[in-house]
Amino acid sequence: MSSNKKKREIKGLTRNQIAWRAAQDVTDGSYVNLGIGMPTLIADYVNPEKEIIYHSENGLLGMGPAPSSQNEDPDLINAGKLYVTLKAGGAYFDTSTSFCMMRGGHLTSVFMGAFQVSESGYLANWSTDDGILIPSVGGSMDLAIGTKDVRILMNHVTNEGKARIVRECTYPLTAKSVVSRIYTDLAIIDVTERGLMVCEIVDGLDFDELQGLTDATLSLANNWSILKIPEI
Amino acid sequence: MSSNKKKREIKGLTRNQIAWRAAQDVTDGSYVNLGIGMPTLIADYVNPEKEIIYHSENGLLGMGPAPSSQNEDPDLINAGKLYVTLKAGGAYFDTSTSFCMMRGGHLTSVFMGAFQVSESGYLANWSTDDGILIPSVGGSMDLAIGTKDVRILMNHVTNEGKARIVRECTYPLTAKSVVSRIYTDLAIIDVTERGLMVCEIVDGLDFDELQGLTDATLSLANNWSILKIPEI
Amino acid sequence: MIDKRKKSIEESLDGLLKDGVTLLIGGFGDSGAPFELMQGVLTAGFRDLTIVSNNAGTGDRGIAALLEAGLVKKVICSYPRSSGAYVIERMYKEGAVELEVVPQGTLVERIRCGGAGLGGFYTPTGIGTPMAEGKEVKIIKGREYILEEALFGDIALIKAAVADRWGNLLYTKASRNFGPVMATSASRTIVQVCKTVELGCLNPEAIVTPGIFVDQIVEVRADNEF
Amino acid sequence: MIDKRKKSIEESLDGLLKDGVTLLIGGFGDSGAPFELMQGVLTAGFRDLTIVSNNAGTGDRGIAALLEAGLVKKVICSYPRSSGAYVIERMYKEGAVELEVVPQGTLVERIRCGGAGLGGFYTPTGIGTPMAEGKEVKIIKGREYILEEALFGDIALIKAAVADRWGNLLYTKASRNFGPVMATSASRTIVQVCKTVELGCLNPEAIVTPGIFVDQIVEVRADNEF
Repeated sequence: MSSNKKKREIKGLTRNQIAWRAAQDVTDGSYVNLGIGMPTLIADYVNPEKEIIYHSENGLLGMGPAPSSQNEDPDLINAGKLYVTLKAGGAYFDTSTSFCMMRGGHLTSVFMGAFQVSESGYLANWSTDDGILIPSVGGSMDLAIGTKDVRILMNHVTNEGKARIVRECTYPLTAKSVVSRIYTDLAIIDVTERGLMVCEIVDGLDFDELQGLTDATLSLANNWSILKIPEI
Repeated sequence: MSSNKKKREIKGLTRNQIAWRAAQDVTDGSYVNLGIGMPTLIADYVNPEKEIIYHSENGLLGMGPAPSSQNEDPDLINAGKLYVTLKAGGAYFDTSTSFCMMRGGHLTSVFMGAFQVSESGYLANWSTDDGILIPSVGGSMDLAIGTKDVRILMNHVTNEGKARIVRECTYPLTAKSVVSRIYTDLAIIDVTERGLMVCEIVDGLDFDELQGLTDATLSLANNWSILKIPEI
Repeated sequence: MIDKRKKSIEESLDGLLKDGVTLLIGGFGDSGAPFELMQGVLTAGFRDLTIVSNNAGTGDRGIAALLEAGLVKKVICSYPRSSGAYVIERMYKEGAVELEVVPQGTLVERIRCGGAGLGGFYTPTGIGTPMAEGKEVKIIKGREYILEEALFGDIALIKAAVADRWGNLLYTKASRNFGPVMATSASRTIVQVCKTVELGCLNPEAIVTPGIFVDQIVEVRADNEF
Repeated sequence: MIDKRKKSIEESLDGLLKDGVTLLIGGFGDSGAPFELMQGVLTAGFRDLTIVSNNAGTGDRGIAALLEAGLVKKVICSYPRSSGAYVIERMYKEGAVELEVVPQGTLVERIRCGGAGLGGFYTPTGIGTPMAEGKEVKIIKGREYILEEALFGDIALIKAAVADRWGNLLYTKASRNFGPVMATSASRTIVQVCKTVELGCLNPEAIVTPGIFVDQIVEVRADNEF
């Protein structure tokens, strides 16, 4: 984790711990899309007493966990092209219907990765525009613009230690003013009308240190707390 | 029939005979929409050796004839709200898909009624704009603009003896430049780049008399013939 | 647990209706028309309703009953003329109700646009006709099109054949018509169904309306049997 | 009699391909991708193809094989990056192929527009991003939208599970993806299916693609069993 490289040894969250924390915020009865990568891990940590209907952009609602290896079906995959299952009550549909759900605001929440989030909730998560990665947008723009509640999971800084939470995105945008909450290895930050409000910080890191790792201006929420995660 | 009111007794076609003649032009293997009224009769006169797939705008392909009275189903009706059946191979779908078929040019032919057709193939068949009938457009504009081959069945003149084939439509338009062929009780007329070409005329009526019943300018096709219909 | 089933028509409508709301009402003629839900709207008695539907009611029930009771400010439909449509015909002639007549394909596409999060679309339907009056016309690849805007409702009232507790729907034959599109394009979608089944009973390949588009289900044992 | 069944991949493509045509190719990754039809296109060897598909091929087969053979002028897709997408990545960096990247929802909606006879639509997707560059932006009811135009193909190549001789189609699970929309939006739609059945065997309530959108069917006995 990038935070390990800081002067003082701060124990940032692992990928699984970030996913665990995000999973606590998934509401019972909601329709949720989990982006490729870290967000996909969230489903493993949602309280099984909650009934969540997972959407996959390639045409599934009611997606279930990965099958056993004998039950893998090349026509039953998620948007990350990983094998999945379908729960009782699930449905298949075409891409047009799937994006009607996404762009039409029918999903409750989407959890996505990001390269950068700005203090106005602008999102950049599809292209680094560096000529290294071939530009690939997939469903990210439709998800970001269409979903009422867009939540981002990412490390607080890049592998090179650069801030990802920025005054203005320097990478190509995915969408403007869409992010509602950011989960990083160091903190949980809400995007509000009064700016970025820090709700939770990992133990051992103080607010000024967090601000030092952040390009955008942060505020500490009145009811902030220590970000507590079980060992996973 | 209006033509009976003319000076000389010309035997114009009956509604069923007009439908019979139109039925001869329905091509094997085609996708056909039959409008409300006279066009609906066409299906009865198509050679049963032809396989025709009938479309109904309310969400049917592969529509079959009316059922026996014991088998009437209020959820199996055509666009005219008459009871129909579904043939083997038929399909049900929603209105959006139905109009994708219509406006997207997927039907082979549509046969409709009309108030007026102009010499440029402009069609007026949805409103007389007289304050008597409540304006009602239904699927007529989508059918007319979307279908490659629009054929009109109507009496040559109104009940009052006024021409329906006109230089310019005076009634509100349904669509511009869409009609390809007109079947009337007196003649068959093609709408071509060189104007209205009379292909067939009922026995006993000469071209000048037909022109006299027509506001638009007609031409006689080189290969014109007598419009011959069996007794029905 | 997700359970969209309500015990009665009243419960399914409770708290949703108010004066001035826009209702999307399914059906093509009587086929697919949610008569019991419309009766519930009549009983609730809220006024200045805007009704979006393919037709405008016949006889004395459904949309005709809402019109007759003076609850309707405006009807947006494609085909109000029908055998037995005497209520809308009279009220239209008297100027007692606003009427916006829209080509059927434009009507369903406008509703779909609302549900799909799109702002509008360019259609060739209506070019050169009164439907184009006051609307932007654009030439795209040499062809003329009219701009039509999305149509979104406060409440969609539709009828389906079978539902499960997640709100997945199947319809019967041609009663499907406007149901699947209207379900997508309202703040709340309420569905009267002939039958509810256990989760997992519906074939996931054959579900017509996925439950995400449905908010409430109420079982009405109708004349349609399954 | 209507019989859309062809005896072989070659027969199903016969006379349709030529240099410069636009192909709509179904699939999301490998799921729903019509590999045998693409092999037929490769064998036919026509050049300067424009390919519209969600992805741009992985490994050495399908779209990757068409690219590697130098037959493709342009790819319009949403997500060319994938594990194993080395052919498109190399050719993109070399400038050996034009690449137009389109948001997936915009891609499918542009194709749907073509099939539905519409000229274009206004989408909020891409506002404020490079996707909006050079495009008309319009404010409708206070929200910004981008104008996107219809996308129509010369030939659609898709894969389905089951067909009858009228061309009615069922798909398998998530392999459905772009198939139903692409089928509507090409001058000719060719479908490789795992199985054909007699007319009347498919439930008319469950047909996903009505045969009107399909021109030719070819049975390819694939690894998918029914």
